[in-house]
Amino acid sequence: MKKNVRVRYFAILREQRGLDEERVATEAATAGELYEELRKRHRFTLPADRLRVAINDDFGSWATAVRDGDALVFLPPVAGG
Amino acid sequence: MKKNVRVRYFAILREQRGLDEERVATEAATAGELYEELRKRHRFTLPADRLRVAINDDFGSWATAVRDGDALVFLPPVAGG
Amino acid sequence: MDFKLTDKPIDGAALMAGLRDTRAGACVAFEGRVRGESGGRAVTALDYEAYAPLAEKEGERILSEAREKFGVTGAVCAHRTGSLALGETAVWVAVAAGHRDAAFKACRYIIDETKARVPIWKREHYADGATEWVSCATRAGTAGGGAGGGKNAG
Amino acid sequence: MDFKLTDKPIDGAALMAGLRDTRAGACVAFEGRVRGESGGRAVTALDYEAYAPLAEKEGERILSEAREKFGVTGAVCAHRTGSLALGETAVWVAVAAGHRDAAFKACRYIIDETKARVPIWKREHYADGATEWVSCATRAGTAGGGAGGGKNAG
Repeated sequence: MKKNVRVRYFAILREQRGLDEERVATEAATAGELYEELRKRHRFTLPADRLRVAINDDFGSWATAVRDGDALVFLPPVAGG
Repeated sequence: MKKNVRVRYFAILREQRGLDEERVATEAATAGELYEELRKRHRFTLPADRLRVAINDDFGSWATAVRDGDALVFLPPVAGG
Repeated sequence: MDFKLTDKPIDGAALMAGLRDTRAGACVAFEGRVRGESGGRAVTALDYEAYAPLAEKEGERILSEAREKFGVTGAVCAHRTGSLALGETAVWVAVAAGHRDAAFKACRYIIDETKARVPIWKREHYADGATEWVSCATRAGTAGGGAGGGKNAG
Repeated sequence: MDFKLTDKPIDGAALMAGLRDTRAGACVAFEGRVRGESGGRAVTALDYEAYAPLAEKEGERILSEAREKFGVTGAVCAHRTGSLALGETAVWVAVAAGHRDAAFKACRYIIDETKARVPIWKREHYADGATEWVSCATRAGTAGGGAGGGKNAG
């Protein structure tokens, strides 16, 4: 069953995707599967093990189930300061 | 032979002596002997091992010879900051 | 909110003054500034981008951890977003505590954790016209016009 | 002179701004303030007294040591003399360096060495009307109206 999720992109992922945000209809069961799906589709250079994931504005794990209506952000390596 | 030296007082020594500065004619051979002489005369409460001595505006040692014209300061435990 | 993102210049003196408290004998501040060099390359400017809702949430968590671990009387952090010129203040941390040991440790903790955990990204602009997202280089692709992960601002 | 004694309020922001340098990505500042409590006694005010020629000489030596040991791009220290009210700035140290580790270490070194070595003395005024020269108490006599060696300002 397809779930509709919102994905926001920042920094290098935003540039590689060419947009800030999109709605995605996906069959991915987990956040990790969703990233792999998008990485292949958009040729993101960063492998999942360099990223973290946020779900509904808090940190999640790659094993977190994707539910209809979720808002996901894949976080490139941070570099504040 | 008596030497004439200038002694400046700071903080608790200034208060116990009741003045900032004085000229002293002394037969003390070393800075340590001079402090003992003055400590007895003015009943300073601090023993020499709690103090340091400065001679002519730089740190000296208790064994430093006292020469005519020297300017000495006996330094109570410091407490800046 | 003691952790703030802002696209305006940071007034560090005001942040420190806001920590005045008669229990606080020590205040330690860290200011990160845009350096003109990174990984051997001449840097001309920086852009910071933040995922604001999570950056603020994680930043507040870090400040709470510092207050609890080190018993400080106050702790604040401000981080810039947007485009910054050389020498501009990128981040400012200020901590007040009864004594200096706690203030130094808490300030260091906050900047270290902020750099490691808060979702903020930095793009460096180099004198040769290239740009790069710091720490995002991969063998498969560069981080956006350059190569290698640089370092800047403290 | 990068080590200054002053009987006027210290402008810490100006000291930090004076350290701007495109090589400096990190600036760490320490501000010591007059606390309202010392050794369990309520403090109402402080006096600082300095042996100026040697305090400045020793202060400059400490700054030079810090520059050499930690490779910082700039280091300054200002210390008050005279009477200070609660919350007033007693001492301000600011250090700039390429990266934060050097800046934190150098700032800590300067304040620690300043407190240990620079001939400056502090008299605390307590709420009960007594006064005391900090660290000058002896068994034979008090340090001037009170007893025990207190601690204040960081």
